[in-house]
Amino acid sequence: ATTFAGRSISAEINPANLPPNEPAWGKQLGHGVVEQPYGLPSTFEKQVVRRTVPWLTADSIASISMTPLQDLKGIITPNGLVFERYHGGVPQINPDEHRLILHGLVERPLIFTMEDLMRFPSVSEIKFIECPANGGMEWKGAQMEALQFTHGMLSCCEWTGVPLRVLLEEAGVKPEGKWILAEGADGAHMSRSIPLEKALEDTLVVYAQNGEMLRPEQGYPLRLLNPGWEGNTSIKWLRRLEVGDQPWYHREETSKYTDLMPDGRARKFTFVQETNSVITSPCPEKPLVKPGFVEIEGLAWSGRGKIKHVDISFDGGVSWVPAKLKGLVLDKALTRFSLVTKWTGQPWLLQSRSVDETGYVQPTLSQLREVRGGNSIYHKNSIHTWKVAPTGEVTNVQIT
Amino acid sequence: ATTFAGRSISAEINPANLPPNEPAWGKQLGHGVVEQPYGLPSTFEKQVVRRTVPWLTADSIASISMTPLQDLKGIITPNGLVFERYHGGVPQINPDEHRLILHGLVERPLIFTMEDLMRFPSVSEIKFIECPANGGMEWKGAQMEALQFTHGMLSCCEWTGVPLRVLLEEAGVKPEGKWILAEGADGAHMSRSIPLEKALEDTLVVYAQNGEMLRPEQGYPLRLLNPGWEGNTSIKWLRRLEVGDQPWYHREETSKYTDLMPDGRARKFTFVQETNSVITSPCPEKPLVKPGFVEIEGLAWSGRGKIKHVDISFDGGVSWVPAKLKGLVLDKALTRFSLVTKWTGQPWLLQSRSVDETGYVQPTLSQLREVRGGNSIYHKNSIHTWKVAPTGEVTNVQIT
Amino acid sequence: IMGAFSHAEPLGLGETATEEQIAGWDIDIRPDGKGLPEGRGTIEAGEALYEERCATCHGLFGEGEGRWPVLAGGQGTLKDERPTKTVGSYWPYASTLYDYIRRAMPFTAPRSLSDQQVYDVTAYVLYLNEIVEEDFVLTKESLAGIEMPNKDNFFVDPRPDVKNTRCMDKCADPKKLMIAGTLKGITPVGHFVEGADAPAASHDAQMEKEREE
Amino acid sequence: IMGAFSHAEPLGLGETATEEQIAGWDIDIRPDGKGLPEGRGTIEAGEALYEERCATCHGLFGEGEGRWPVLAGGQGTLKDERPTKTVGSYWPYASTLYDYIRRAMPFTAPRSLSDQQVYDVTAYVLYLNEIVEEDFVLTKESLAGIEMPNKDNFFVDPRPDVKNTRCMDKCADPKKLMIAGTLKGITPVGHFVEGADAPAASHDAQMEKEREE
Ligand code: HEC
Ligand code: HEC
Ligand SMILES: [Ca+2]
Ligand SMILES: [Ca+2]
Ligand SMILES: [Ca+2]
Ligand SMILES: [Ca+2]
Ligand SMILES: [Ca+2]
Ligand SMILES: [Ca+2]
Ligand SMILES: [Co+2]
Ligand SMILES: [Co+2]
Repeated sequence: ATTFAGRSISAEINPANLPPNEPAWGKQLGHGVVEQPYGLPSTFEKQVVRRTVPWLTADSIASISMTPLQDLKGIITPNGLVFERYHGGVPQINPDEHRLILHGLVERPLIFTMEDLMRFPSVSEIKFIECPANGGMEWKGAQMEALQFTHGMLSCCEWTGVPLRVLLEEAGVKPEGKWILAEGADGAHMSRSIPLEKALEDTLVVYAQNGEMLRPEQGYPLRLLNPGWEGNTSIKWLRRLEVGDQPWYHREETSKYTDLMPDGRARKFTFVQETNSVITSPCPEKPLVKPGFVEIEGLAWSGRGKIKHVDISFDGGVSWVPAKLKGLVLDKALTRFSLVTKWTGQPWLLQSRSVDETGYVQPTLSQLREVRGGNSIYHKNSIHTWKVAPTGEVTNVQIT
Repeated sequence: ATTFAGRSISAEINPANLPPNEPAWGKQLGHGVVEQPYGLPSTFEKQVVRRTVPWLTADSIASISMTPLQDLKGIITPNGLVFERYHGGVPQINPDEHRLILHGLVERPLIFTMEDLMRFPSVSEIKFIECPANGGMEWKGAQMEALQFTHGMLSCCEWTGVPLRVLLEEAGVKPEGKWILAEGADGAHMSRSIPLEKALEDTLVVYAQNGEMLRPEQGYPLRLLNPGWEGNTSIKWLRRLEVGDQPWYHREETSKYTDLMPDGRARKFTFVQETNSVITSPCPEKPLVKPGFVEIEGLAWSGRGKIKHVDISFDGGVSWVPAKLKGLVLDKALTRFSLVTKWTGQPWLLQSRSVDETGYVQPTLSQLREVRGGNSIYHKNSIHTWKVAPTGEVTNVQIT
Repeated sequence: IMGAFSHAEPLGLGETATEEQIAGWDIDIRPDGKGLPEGRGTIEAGEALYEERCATCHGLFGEGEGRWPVLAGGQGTLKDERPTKTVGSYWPYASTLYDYIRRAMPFTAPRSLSDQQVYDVTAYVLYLNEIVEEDFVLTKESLAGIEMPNKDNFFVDPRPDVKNTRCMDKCADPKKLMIAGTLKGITPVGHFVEGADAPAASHDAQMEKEREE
Repeated sequence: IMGAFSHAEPLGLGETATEEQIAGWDIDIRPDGKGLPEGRGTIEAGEALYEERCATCHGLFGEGEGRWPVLAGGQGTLKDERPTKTVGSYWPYASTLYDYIRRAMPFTAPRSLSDQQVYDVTAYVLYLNEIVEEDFVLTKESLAGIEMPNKDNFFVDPRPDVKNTRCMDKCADPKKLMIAGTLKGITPVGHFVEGADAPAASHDAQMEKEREE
């Protein structure tokens, strides 16, 4: 058995299981119900897992793993495959012992149990979460020969929780209140300053993802969700919200998550994930296997709202064709695009370019580099190029 | 530790983990990334599982398990909790050895590998699947003291696959073609006759659910999906589609899945799941715990399209108040409704009543029984009643 | 450079299925006999086979062992409080029996019978249901000719069959509401209420529970 | 019967958080010194503590061991090809250092230092960065007064900062496209291509791999 495109291709397909024969699984019974009270993927899908890039971080505890976008369909990321990012490992929190304190410039400081929070009227929204470092390894040059590593710090779930606005109303924000410090219960006690404006607009305090309680890696039992903003602001294992009159300038908004410019100055509070897109099929993990009909597919998203258009180029950005947006086109959610065409072995320089509802057009790499240089780490949302060889092989290249 | 509302309430909450103290998980590091390449729920969520009613079936292999609706949020059912229903157990199919044959009254009989099918332009749609026997234990009287058992043969996922219409176009249906036999590769070789009209309208041949490949229990690697129709028609482990000029009258559309009327005659091809709804909070597993503010929540769905209204009664159907539809309201998908109110210990006879976009109003139990008697097994979509006691306890009652 | 195109033409995915490939999987039978292979089923051969391969579950006379399905009897019960739906009392077509046994029975060894064996045992189950006589020979032709007792009693779904209205107030007389509670002791337990003699929520746990008692 | 009502009034969920409860968790520090507890940090006490609890990872002089973070040095490198961003070269406020050590360091034992110890070690890291002198005493008041070298070099996000247009044709000169390939050997492997000296896709597997080599 060799491996190809993420799946082992058994040199031996057993002809006894092919028609006209009755395959083995048609001649016997399978396992019964509740054999797996909580189900798992097929053992034939073992290769569909989160992966990390070990050289990025000193160890696995303050680290990141990526979602296998190359294997995903639709716009929902199944919970088992949502990318991981944390700074003190995944805490094992007893939800009965978890508390959220809301205090600072409020009329009534409050403390909530999980039960209290789940009694509030809930909202459920499909939103992407993206690490602002997504693609950040590629500021200076193409480094990663895999979609999972170039774009996999990205997931999209249906999140359920309470609008932070509702909790703030319950506590009564004083007129001087302008910023909110959100803090985690994990060993890193991750903290970020969130402008009150965002909190009142669409921030959620979330306890469920894709229908079930949050996964431990995503903040069980409670996290913040700042739709469209850099993932790092969506504090996991949320235990404290303090209202203040100015930002805190903590480590994660000074030392990290600031964007260093070529002139040595740095941008702060770079919250929004601007529109981005990538072709997910084909990609290095999913090369073209046969000439003929092919559906080019990919994902687009914007922290500023809905996706309006996606265009595709086959020639490295010289000419463009509009793609079709498929399925649901939701605010700050992954949006799938598609273009059907034919491939007869011609080389391609494949690109996608998204436009969001504000009219902002996903920039070229040259445009971004021109303003931001090569050391800003975060928010690299430039047009991405896959080179398709006449063999169908797909590699990661950069065009300037 | 006693159990209540589905979760063990540790008699001992450890005060060392409550503020002002730093809890144990804040003083140590948790596990690192990719410790679970494919993640799982928190160990504190062990009670959120599929369950079965053993006395319903002779054994667990031709049986059913139910989704824990009482614990779910939003409209997506996570893959691990999608209800199971099958007649020959769950086959373990090697996807490289799986084939779909499309033949009969077509111009070009075709055979597809999974790779072939996944090359077709895909569509992704959020749709519910419901077993037509959902609630069927309750035709003659209230039997089940749990939402999971009264309504849990119901799930809703984002499904990805190819419209059956596209495959039929590829093969070229002959003018005499009117019905399609769909058949599974499992030990039961489950088969159903589907009218060509439905196939051309919205039937999908599906290989993914909630972003990842189908779970074994849901037909890995391939199933049919007839949106809004009884789940049994959405043949799992799909291996064969034959186009014919008349239905086949197989076991699953004669002996089973026909609805026996009081006059001894039986309805056949009762495909549609008419609109239905149920209050999921409170429910027997999630009683009211404290007086005060309470959000009544529930799910509504219709096999004929979108949900238009849901009303709630607190007095067993004498008077009704409109509920709010929350979040996405999609065609043939679960739709969540909500009504915020106060509970001060008064007894309630809680009901929900849905109306779909065709104007059809969910019927009362008396209305259904009057026409259908008590032996039709399937399609019991009548208004359901929860009795809320002054203690907050919720029990299942029937009102006529 | 190749742009987008709309696919009115076939996409050319998949291969032509050969007659041989189809033949092996094309197992379905229709009421008109379409799909039936060659063969001759006799009650005698069917009886031997049935007793060896079917009776442990379905009972010597089709009466069903334990909770396994009943296959015979029940005629005239369809209007009863508890109808017995069997091949003889309920099924509209004999073809369904051949089809189902061929695709799914015996339960633990699906597709293990030859086409001839399916003829034999189908004939025998029909005989158990008093639909055919002892000397009946089941063939392609004779099967399609069998008239099942209940065949005329199926009709196409007439729903919507009830019409509720969206009444908002005074929709019922509160004094006349009849409220019936739940049967006790049959809801599976082990997860949200402690139950004495109620079943557990899985077959395995239930067997465990019964062993312990 | 209770109908629906809109909740302008507070819902009454949750309890009042007491001052005591808040005090234990209210660990944050702001640039203006808000949040700082009482204490006096000295370089001497800080040095001992740093060498015992911090130096294994961050190096005796804050230069970083292995791939653990560098804490000192790097001044004047922010415009370099490879800038070194440290407390001294990059951080705008000294308060951030106290806050971060208090909440997260030492890495393997967060929240194990007393407030006083955090003062000491914070003073020492500032000293390693040549921001304070050997005899400096770090207090509530003195900390807020420290001016960090890079403090004026942060500005609020000005994005959108680039303006692409939705050009559809002749958007670039095909002859001038510069195409650069991927660095070889650094993409983690073990799942879709066989790679010789590239890392594995998890830290554990990578350590395994290195042990084997
Ligand atoms: C190990 C037990 C077992 C054996 C042996 C067995 N069956 Fe069954 N049979 C079942 C079960 C279980 C079902 C119902 C399956 C389901 O629910 O889908 C069934 C269903 C049937 C049905 C359909 C009943 C209905 O009302 O729809 C027929 C007919 C049948 N069996 C015939 C046979 C014949 C003929 C044989 C022997 C060749 C046989 N069975 C052997 C367990 C068995
Ligand atoms: C076992 C290793 C280890 C030890 C011991 C340790 N640290 Fe750290 N330190 C780290 C890691 C890892 C990070 C980065 C964490 C992250 O990525 O979130 C870090 C980050 C820091 C930072 C922020 C660096 C930056 O540029 O943002 C400071 C300041 C710091 N440590 C100070 C200390 C002090 C003071 C001590 C002792 C009291 C200490 N550390 C002990 C591993 C260690
Ligand atoms: Ca709620
Ligand atoms: Ca496709
Ligand atoms: Ca056929
Ligand atoms: Ca017997
Ligand atoms: Ca504070
Ligand atoms: Ca050193
Ligand atoms: Co940023
Ligand atoms: Co039906």
